[in-house]
Amino acid sequence: MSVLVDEDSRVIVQGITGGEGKFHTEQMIEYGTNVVAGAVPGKGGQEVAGVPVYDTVEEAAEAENADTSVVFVPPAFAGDACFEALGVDALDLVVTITEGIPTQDVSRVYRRLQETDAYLVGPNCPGVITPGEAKLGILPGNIFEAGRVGLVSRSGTLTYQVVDSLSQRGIGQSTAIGIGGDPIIGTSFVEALALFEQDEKTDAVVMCGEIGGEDEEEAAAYIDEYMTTPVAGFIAGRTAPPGKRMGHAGAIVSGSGTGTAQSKIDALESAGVPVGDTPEDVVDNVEDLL
Amino acid sequence: MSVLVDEDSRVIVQGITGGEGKFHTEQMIEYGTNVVAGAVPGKGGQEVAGVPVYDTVEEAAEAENADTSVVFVPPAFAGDACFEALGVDALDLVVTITEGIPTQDVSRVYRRLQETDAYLVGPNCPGVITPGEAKLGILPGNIFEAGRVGLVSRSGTLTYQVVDSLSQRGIGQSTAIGIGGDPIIGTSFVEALALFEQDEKTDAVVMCGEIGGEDEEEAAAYIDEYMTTPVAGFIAGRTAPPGKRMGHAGAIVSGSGTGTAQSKIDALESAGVPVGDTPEDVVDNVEDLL
Amino acid sequence: MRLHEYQAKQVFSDAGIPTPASDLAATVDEAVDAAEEIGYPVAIKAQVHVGGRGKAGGIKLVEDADEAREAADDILGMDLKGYTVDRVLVEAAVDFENELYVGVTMDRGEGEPVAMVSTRGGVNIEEVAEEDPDAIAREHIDPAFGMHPYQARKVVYDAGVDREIAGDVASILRTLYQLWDDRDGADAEINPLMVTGDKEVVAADAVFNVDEDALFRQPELAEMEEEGEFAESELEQKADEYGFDYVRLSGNVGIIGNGAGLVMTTLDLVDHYGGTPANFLDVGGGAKADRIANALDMVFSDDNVDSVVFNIFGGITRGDEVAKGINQALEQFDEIPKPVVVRLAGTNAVEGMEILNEDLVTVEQTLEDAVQRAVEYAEEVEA
Amino acid sequence: MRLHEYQAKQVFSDAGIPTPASDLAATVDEAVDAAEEIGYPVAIKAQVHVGGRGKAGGIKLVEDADEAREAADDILGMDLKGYTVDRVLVEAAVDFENELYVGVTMDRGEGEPVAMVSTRGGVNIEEVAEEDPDAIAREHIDPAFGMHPYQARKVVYDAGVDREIAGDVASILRTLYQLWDDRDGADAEINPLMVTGDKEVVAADAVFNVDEDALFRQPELAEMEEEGEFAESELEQKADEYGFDYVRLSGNVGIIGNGAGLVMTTLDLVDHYGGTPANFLDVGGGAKADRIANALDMVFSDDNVDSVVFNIFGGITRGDEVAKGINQALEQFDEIPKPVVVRLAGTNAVEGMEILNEDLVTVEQTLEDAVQRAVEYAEEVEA
Repeated sequence: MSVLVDEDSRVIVQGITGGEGKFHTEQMIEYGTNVVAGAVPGKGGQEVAGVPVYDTVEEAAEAENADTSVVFVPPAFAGDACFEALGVDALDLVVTITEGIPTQDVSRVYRRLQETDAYLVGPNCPGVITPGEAKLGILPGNIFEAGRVGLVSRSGTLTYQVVDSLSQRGIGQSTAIGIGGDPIIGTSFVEALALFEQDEKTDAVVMCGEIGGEDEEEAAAYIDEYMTTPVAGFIAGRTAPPGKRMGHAGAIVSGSGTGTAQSKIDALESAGVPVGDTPEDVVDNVEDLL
Repeated sequence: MSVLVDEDSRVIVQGITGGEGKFHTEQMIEYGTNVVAGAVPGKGGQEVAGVPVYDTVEEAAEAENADTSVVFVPPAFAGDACFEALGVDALDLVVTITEGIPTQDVSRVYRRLQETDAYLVGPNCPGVITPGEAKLGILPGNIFEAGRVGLVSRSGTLTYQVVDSLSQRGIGQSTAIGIGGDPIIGTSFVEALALFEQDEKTDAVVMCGEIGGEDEEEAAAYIDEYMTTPVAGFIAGRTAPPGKRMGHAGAIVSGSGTGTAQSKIDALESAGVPVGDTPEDVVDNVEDLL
Repeated sequence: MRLHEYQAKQVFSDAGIPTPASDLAATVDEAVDAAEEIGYPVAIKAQVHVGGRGKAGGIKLVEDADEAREAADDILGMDLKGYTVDRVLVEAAVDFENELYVGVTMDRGEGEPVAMVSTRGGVNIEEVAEEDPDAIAREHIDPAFGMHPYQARKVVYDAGVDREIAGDVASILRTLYQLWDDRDGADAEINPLMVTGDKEVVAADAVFNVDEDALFRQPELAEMEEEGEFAESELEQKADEYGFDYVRLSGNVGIIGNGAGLVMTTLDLVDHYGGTPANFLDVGGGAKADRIANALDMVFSDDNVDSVVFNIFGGITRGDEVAKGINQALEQFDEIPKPVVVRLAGTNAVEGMEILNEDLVTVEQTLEDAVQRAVEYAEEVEA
Repeated sequence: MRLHEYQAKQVFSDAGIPTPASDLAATVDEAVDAAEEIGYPVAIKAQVHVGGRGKAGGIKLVEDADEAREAADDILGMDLKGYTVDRVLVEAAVDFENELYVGVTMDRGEGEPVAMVSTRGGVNIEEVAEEDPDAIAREHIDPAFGMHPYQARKVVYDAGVDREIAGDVASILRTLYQLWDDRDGADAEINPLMVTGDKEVVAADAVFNVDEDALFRQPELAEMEEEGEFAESELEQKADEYGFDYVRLSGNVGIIGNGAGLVMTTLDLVDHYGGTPANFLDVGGGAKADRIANALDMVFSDDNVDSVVFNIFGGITRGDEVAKGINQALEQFDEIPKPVVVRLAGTNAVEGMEILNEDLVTVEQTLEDAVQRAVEYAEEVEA
């Protein structure tokens, strides 16, 4: 397999009966994803897009032998949905698409996550795709091409921009992971990079960071110390003023000047990662690295 | 060493400035225990029984290089005191003497305990003693004799009764552990037995159980499967009616008839443990086992 | 500490759990007035801490004022397993289709709370647990996080509750857990949680036991305890007053000791040597002379008691203090009401033995001897 | 969402944190009345969301009615870094010996809350953090358990707070954490927490930022937000109304896109190609025609904007909907107010391109080309 998801993944959709849940379930199935069940309290016994719905995630996982869950539950209930998924041992990957979950809820989910062996991708992320095999989430499958470049990004549409350029130049992707734009997220850059480092099907990695926090700096340190797979970088938000939230809840340069694009660019370049000025530069850099 | 505590243990007393804390600190020191510090918020800089007092457990542990704490804090604050002790990595043993801590507080402490490598003995226990070396808690040191029989008990005075008989017959003790009479306790019979099983200075173990819960049954299963060191048993509460709390918060036979003395006696006897009808019987049995 | 049904219902209802309309009554007239106000049919329910009230005649369903008067008259003042009924709850009868069980308690083995739901409500849940454990769905709760909403739903679905009412039952369970957590519950139960033909759910009974050790931070519940103890026996009142751990049993050998395990052992030895224990009484650690005298007063107050064994192993408790207390209690009598056997060991036992007035008590050196002697005295009295 | 000082103080005070007597005033007369009522000296403090109010003349200490009138007259209506002062808080001046800092925030790196205490209060704490990080004691809080009492004490002692007031400060910190936790705080701060000569502690300022994403479950705070927005700019009001993630900047190239990362990248490219971005505007995922038209309205309303670049990479968002929205917005003008460059990619981009009215907009195929074209247009306007 590539990383996290492949054609054998058996996927539950939490919130499958909602508008977004239903639409993207259809899209995922159309892409070839093995969606085996939905889970929505009170909707057990129904069917959506040909998929059986259960009242609880545990029932769904047991009945359909699932190993993965995708969460499309509205923000007020999404924290609870994450806890429910993390409470089922059989699920080793939970991908939370929902944007706007209260940060304190995410903090508690994150605390719980540390006690499990599961991966949680997101929240507020576009999902994970292994082109040609399966996609989890809302990524537009048609722009991806199977190949050997891994991609990890905090931003959805920026990912699409870079992937589209890669694909148009004939550079396919092993797996693309949208880790999400929230201040607290499950799988970090470092964890995603570690997965790619160990993946035999990944020859290079594109990492798209943005302002806010210190995940990119930690990733740079990790790359410097542990990675042999080459990485090309991009950082969005060079022109962002301090103290303003740039769309993503996590994209904010602090008043005291931490979390700037420059700090991240410097860290990555010190780790030998070429950082493109434009998305096209990134693709040029990837070509050089391969 | 024997188990848990010895002459090298460096002990903090939490609540050292209270009446009980002060009295038993003096007693412990008199017995030879290496009490190195007290910890009481707002009392930092004072001295009690020649021991320096600090405002926080962390300060005390760092300044005096402590590895053990004994908690004499009143019930309303004792849960917090346990959390404070468990928050200091250097402390690998916390002995909580306090009786009457709200059960929900203990449940939370127990939850936290599972995430640490420390032992918590108690609450609502008389403490731990390695005769001739050190004692932690309120056990009357004068009845103990150094020797090679381990003792683990849910009850204080019952322990004294048995120890007194052992000592009078010339049978000394390696370590005696009062695990406490509460419904939820840190170190269980099984954990205490495991310590004795691995202790080269312990040739036999006396285990004094009582009605309520299933710890004795679990201990029996453990003895049956893992122990080579012989065990002599005693169970208090054969005449206790269902549904009544017999002094200890944990000593209660449930309405549905679980937690009875008979169930525990049967389990122990099935595991090859002789169970005495009277404390003197127990001492006879120990003589036979040695 | 167990709340009365009417108190627990008040607590549950304040938290938003639906309960039937009801009113408390201490006289027959009050009961009839309450029934008229609520509207028939109503249930008239004895407010005593006794299991199986219904079977014992402590709950009656009535259709009109005459029946209400008759039932209230029967129940008020009746003796239910040793407790006199002082008050009744008059409550609207619920027309139900089925009965559920919902409860939260501490699972001591796991060290964490457990929530339970069953579709076999309305009967003794402990019997259900024994006969058919699978009929009760259980979900352990992490005490650090509290109950997640999904856990309430999960245990309700696992129990097989109808999908139509699952959401309401889950919501009641969450409220019940929150109460249990906020109010230092030991057990919180609704049995039965009635389901009506309109798919409404109503708590037709309510149990809330509070952790005694947490009453200090539950002033409202402590007040309810005060108010609720209208049907306590004289001995229980005395034990409360003195602050003893005391359990009355049916035998004739009174037992006083220090430390739960040692007192239990003393009871067991009484039984072992052919006697029958009259009580469990633990004076606790570090008891002084006054407390010892109070303990003797307690045991002498029990008419069943024929002899007393006093067994103290001093740790914090000092033998001389105990001896002083015994002398002090006994010296006030012209004639000692029941023979007292004393055994002292541990801290200051020797000093204690010297102080003891052997005209008033029998002194023994070992626990076994002391118990045997007390059993003999009791046999002599009964003979 | 940031509460005004007077709102945060209300919240803190309701929770039991001591604050000085104070009153809100919207006119000079109200301010003087409030000052008379409170008693001099009082501080008159501008209620706007601006840092460094004091230095900028937004806070004045007055000793009598004349000074109060003068100060209120100066401050009310003044412009503080772009915000007009509509209300002042009139507050009893505290005679302090020293000033502490107490705060709770989310440490995103650790994914858990952190409590902070410093004896260097009354100054910009971020500067202290940079100059002398050790001057701020920190304690991480496990979000499952919440703040243990010992943690509050520990961080207070670690900070070196006087033992005399340590207990009070720890208690305030616990209250602050509880508020932060219960009320979905992002940051909660008291800076300074003043210590008086009598060793009283008083919150002389109050900051409470609420997690925007949690406002749905904080109705009281949501109401405060409504009430508090008396000094918002017209553009900010519009963005709130339309529900856009919008940040105004100082440049002249207006930017509209979907997805935070891509919009930021578009800003960066404007800069990269020699232009200056006028704003960040993210229409979000799945925007329909109306929303797109609103976005154009927003950007056109900014007088600084000379040209607009529209950059959409369709995932959930569909290119044809975007194109419809652009046409709809532009067709209402006789003359297009500012040149608009459009780049569509991804879902239904081809359909979108076909729909777009090229009389009204300039279409480019790549992001780079679109940005360069918009920068050129802006340069032409300025030239």
